[in-house]
Amino acid sequence: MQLDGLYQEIILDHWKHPRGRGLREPYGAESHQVNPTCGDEVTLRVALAGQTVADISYEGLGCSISQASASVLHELLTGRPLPEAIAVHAAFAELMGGRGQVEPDEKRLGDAVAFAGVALYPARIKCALLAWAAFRDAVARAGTVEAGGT
Amino acid sequence: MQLDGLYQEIILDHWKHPRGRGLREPYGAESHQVNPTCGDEVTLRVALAGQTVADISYEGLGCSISQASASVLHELLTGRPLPEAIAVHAAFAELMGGRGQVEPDEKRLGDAVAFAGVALYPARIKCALLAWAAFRDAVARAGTVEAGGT
Amino acid sequence: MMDTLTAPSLDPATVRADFPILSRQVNGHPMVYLDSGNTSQKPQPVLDAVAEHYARHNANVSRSVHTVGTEATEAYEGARAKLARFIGAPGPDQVVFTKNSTEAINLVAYAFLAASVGGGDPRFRLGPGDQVVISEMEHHSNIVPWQLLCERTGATLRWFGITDDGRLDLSDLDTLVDERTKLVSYVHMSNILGTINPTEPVLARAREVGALVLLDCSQSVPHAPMDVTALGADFIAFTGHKMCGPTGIGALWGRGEVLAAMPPFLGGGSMIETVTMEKTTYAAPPTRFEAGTPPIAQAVGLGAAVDYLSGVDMRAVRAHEQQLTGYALDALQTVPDLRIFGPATTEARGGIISFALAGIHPHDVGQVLDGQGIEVRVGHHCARPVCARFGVASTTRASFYLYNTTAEVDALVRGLEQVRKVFG
Amino acid sequence: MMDTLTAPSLDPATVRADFPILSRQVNGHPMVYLDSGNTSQKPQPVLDAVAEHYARHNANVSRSVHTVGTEATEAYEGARAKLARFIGAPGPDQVVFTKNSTEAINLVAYAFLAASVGGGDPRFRLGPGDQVVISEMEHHSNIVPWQLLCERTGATLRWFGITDDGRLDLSDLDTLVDERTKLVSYVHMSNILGTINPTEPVLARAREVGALVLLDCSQSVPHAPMDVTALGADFIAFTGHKMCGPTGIGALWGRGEVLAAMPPFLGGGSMIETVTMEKTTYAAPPTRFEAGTPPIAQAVGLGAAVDYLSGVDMRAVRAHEQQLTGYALDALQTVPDLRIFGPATTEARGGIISFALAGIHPHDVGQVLDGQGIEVRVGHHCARPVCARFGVASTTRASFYLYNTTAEVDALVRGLEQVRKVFG
Ligand SMILES: Cc1ncc(COP(=O)(O)O)c(C=O)c1O
Ligand SMILES: Cc1ncc(COP(=O)(O)O)c(C=O)c1O
Repeated sequence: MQLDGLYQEIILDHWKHPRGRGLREPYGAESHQVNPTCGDEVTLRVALAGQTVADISYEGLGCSISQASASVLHELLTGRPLPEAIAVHAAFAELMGGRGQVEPDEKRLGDAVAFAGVALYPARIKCALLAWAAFRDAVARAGTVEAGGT
Repeated sequence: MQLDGLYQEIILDHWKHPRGRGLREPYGAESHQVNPTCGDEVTLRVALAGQTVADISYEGLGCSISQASASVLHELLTGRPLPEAIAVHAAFAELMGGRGQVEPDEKRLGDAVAFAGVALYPARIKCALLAWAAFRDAVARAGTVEAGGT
Repeated sequence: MMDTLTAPSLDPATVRADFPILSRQVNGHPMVYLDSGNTSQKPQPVLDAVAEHYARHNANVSRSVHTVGTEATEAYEGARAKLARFIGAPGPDQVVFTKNSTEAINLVAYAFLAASVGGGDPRFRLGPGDQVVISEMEHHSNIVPWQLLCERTGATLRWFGITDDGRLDLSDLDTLVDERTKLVSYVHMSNILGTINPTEPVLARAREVGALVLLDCSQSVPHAPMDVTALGADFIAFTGHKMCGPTGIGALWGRGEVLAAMPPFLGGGSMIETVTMEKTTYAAPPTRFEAGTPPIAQAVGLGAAVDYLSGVDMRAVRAHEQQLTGYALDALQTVPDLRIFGPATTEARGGIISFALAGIHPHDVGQVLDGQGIEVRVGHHCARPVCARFGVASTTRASFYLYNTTAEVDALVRGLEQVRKVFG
Repeated sequence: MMDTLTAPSLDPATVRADFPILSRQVNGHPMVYLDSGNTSQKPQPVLDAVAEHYARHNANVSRSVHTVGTEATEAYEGARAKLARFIGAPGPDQVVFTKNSTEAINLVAYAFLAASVGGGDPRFRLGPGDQVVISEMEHHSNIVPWQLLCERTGATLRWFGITDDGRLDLSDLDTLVDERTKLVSYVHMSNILGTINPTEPVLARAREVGALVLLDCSQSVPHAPMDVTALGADFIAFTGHKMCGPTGIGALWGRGEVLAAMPPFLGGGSMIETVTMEKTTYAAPPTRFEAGTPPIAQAVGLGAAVDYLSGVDMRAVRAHEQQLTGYALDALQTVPDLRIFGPATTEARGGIISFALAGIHPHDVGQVLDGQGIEVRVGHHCARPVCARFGVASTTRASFYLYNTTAEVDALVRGLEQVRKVFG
């Protein structure tokens, strides 16, 4: 077994005890994302209070990596100013795409640093990113909604 | 050069001096055949007098093998009883398909024996058979015409 | 399919020595490759045939009078003849080379579209009220082409269901396949459940109503003797990479008369009789359906693959996999909380076993197995409706081939214990 | 295309050593392979990459989480990235792998058919009154798909003519390409005349009227540096086997936004987002257009081929062929009764020379040359309208690549003397 880098204790813990799981009202926008290769899905809602992320609620089917990643996302970004949350998303996406060459920004990423090992498993990167992609998409939609779009 | 088996003197002679070339009236049926890989074509007419091949006339574009083959066909089958002509066609087709393993029937094939070497050049077999395929097709049509078909 | 008692047998150790990749390590363990349903490994004779072709006989086919071109053409057409014999086709002209099974199926779907739009043979003409019948057990490659076709022609898509024990539900055969049905297209052996489906009743009903029948044999041709003449379908589709052959090649077999009635699919070089700017006439099958430079070296490799499989004997392949499947079904039932999808016995069942470990996602199962060198497939296996039918998003799947052993099944079972430890 | 004076150069002797087949004999003579326009030979690194892939990393792609599957996926996607760089594409997602050029062109044609039948993006919708413009200089693979499309949609096919000296006749560009034109599809370099066609005026006019432009680059990508970004077309099609790569693989490059607007072509595994029996949604390009198991090992081989070509330097390839073509044009003009079809100088001309020997049929020319080990192509070269334009049924064609030498041109000229003796 050489999977210790992948299945960090912290990931298994978030998987077993997901934080903030469930879909909640009210919310600004919702996003549904699917991983076409495995059929895994996540539905994620973002509630904004002005420029603050008031709540992130989610529901989904998926592997330990994708479930834990949604849980970490919730814990890490709820209550944060939106620009900051977006910067964390960017840092996480960069880490995942970095093939293990990117030094994780611990201060910014918090528990999400535990996913650094995933970057070495290309087939699993999508799992780790699923909820984060939904977050980014929901935020974009929320922006559109607020700006009076569809 | 190892082409002596292919370009027999007799073939080159028929190529230089084609016998019976040109399209003539009257005729019972006509066939047009194309070799899709090179664009060569032959138009061939058969005139039957009862059960006898009264004339085979032809016109076409093609290589020495296909031209000589039409000329030999004309010379060999004109004036022959139809069943005999059909048997010669069969013997020639068998020779061409025989990959050099078929002993040519000299009595039946006459000058057409010169084409025995072509059987060793798969890409050229179609050339040698072009006029013969037209002959077979025209005979079939002539039969249909006589039997009152279209 | 046949009686294992009288079947010839094979020695997996001897077979394994022919497959160079099988001696590799994965994550520090000898590789246990249990993903042949996805793609098979290739024996040395196939690799040699491909390399030898490129190094000695490479040229384009059907276009040249030169020696190398003639050699390449004979090799390509020789491969077609071998493949025809391998599946019991009456002649090589009924075998159309495609790039994979998927293209083979789409080729038929597009024949329907072309005939429907352009007015071809009535058997291929579809419009509102007409029906195409498939099943819930299909690979996406035998679903999406028909969905697209029905959307584009206004025809209706219908399907057979799946029973709880993973069999095709043919109870509504007579109402599902009726006079409005133009085509029945379904899978011969399921790539996710392992089920081998019956053909006689479906073929009989299709004949009754005048529908054509396509069998997706992607998982059956590689694993058991095939005789299309005895089978009686109109088309079968299969794919080279799952039968010890190269990627990039598959085949459509069709009855001669049916192929001859089909309009061209891809237009281009080689499939023509004569071309002018105004109008083109087309070659006879199979050439009509092979536009452009075909997968020449891949055909040669596939020819070597069927030589190899015939050398082993397809009856022995089938018997070996049946034994292995029985062994695996028993062994997996010893794993706690493991649920098998599909038939529980080896009857009318091939060497593919999908399962779930309660509470543990297939991704995680597959990942931990991979950590032990065990390569299984996880996901929906391109058969999402089957997953939906059984209420899961994905499964873990082990699939066997002639080179697999009972020791590898044991490794899988041990591996699953490890999975349960990590996620317990 | 560029200035030969400043170009890097290549040493054909060094290059030849990399191609195992070039040391073979044909009919007792060292082989002189002058048929690369038909298909090119493959260097050892390409053969090695393919063999190594099968022997070490073979698995299906995009479907597995296991190690071997991940390796195969990285190899496949890595090849896509290499190919994208090789043609100057902004990103790998604009490169769709197909089985050959022919499929690449048909993919676009079927996007038009699907949009026309099913109601897609207006740029792809065709009906009576709409036009597709091609040229008389096309390979059948860029004629037949459009004839079929026009037959099936009621649109009209029109074409540029060819001038007496073998150039595209663009004198009626402004009337031929007009507001009713939806697509202009023509050949970048002619596979029979060697002509390299201008792109700027056609692209400019197409932009004016809102038509899409596809360039058939089957003969240009293998022989000269390509930069699709600078080129400015909407699509280019090309094929692996003509550029030192394996058979069974080709590519369509398309502008990202245009590809995204296109409906799916082949339906099946991998090209989907989610599938239910009722409805399927599709993946983004390029995956949307790659149904089923793709030509994986062939992509890997093509990746090695572009590495090889880049190592030699495509500018050197172009310069070498230009020199060789100049030498051959001069040398052939010394052969009595020889007529060259196409441009008489090396200006805007690639390394393909078609000719006729008065009174001697190309089949016979080719056969006698083959007797001396010289492999040229004879026939209509899948460009019958070009033959018709010049009043012949077929031609003899010599085509060059990076491994050809002036000594081989000399052998050709000597060979033609021999032809004249046999048929004198
Ligand atoms: C100009 C041109 N277009 C298209 C093609 C078709 O390529 P392929 O046969 O690989 O599909 C060729 C070569 O045969 C060609 O030379
Ligand atoms: C049952 C079945 N049908 C079709 C296919 C598609 O085969 P390919 O991907 O080679 O086109 C597969 C395998 O992927 C399969 O298992």
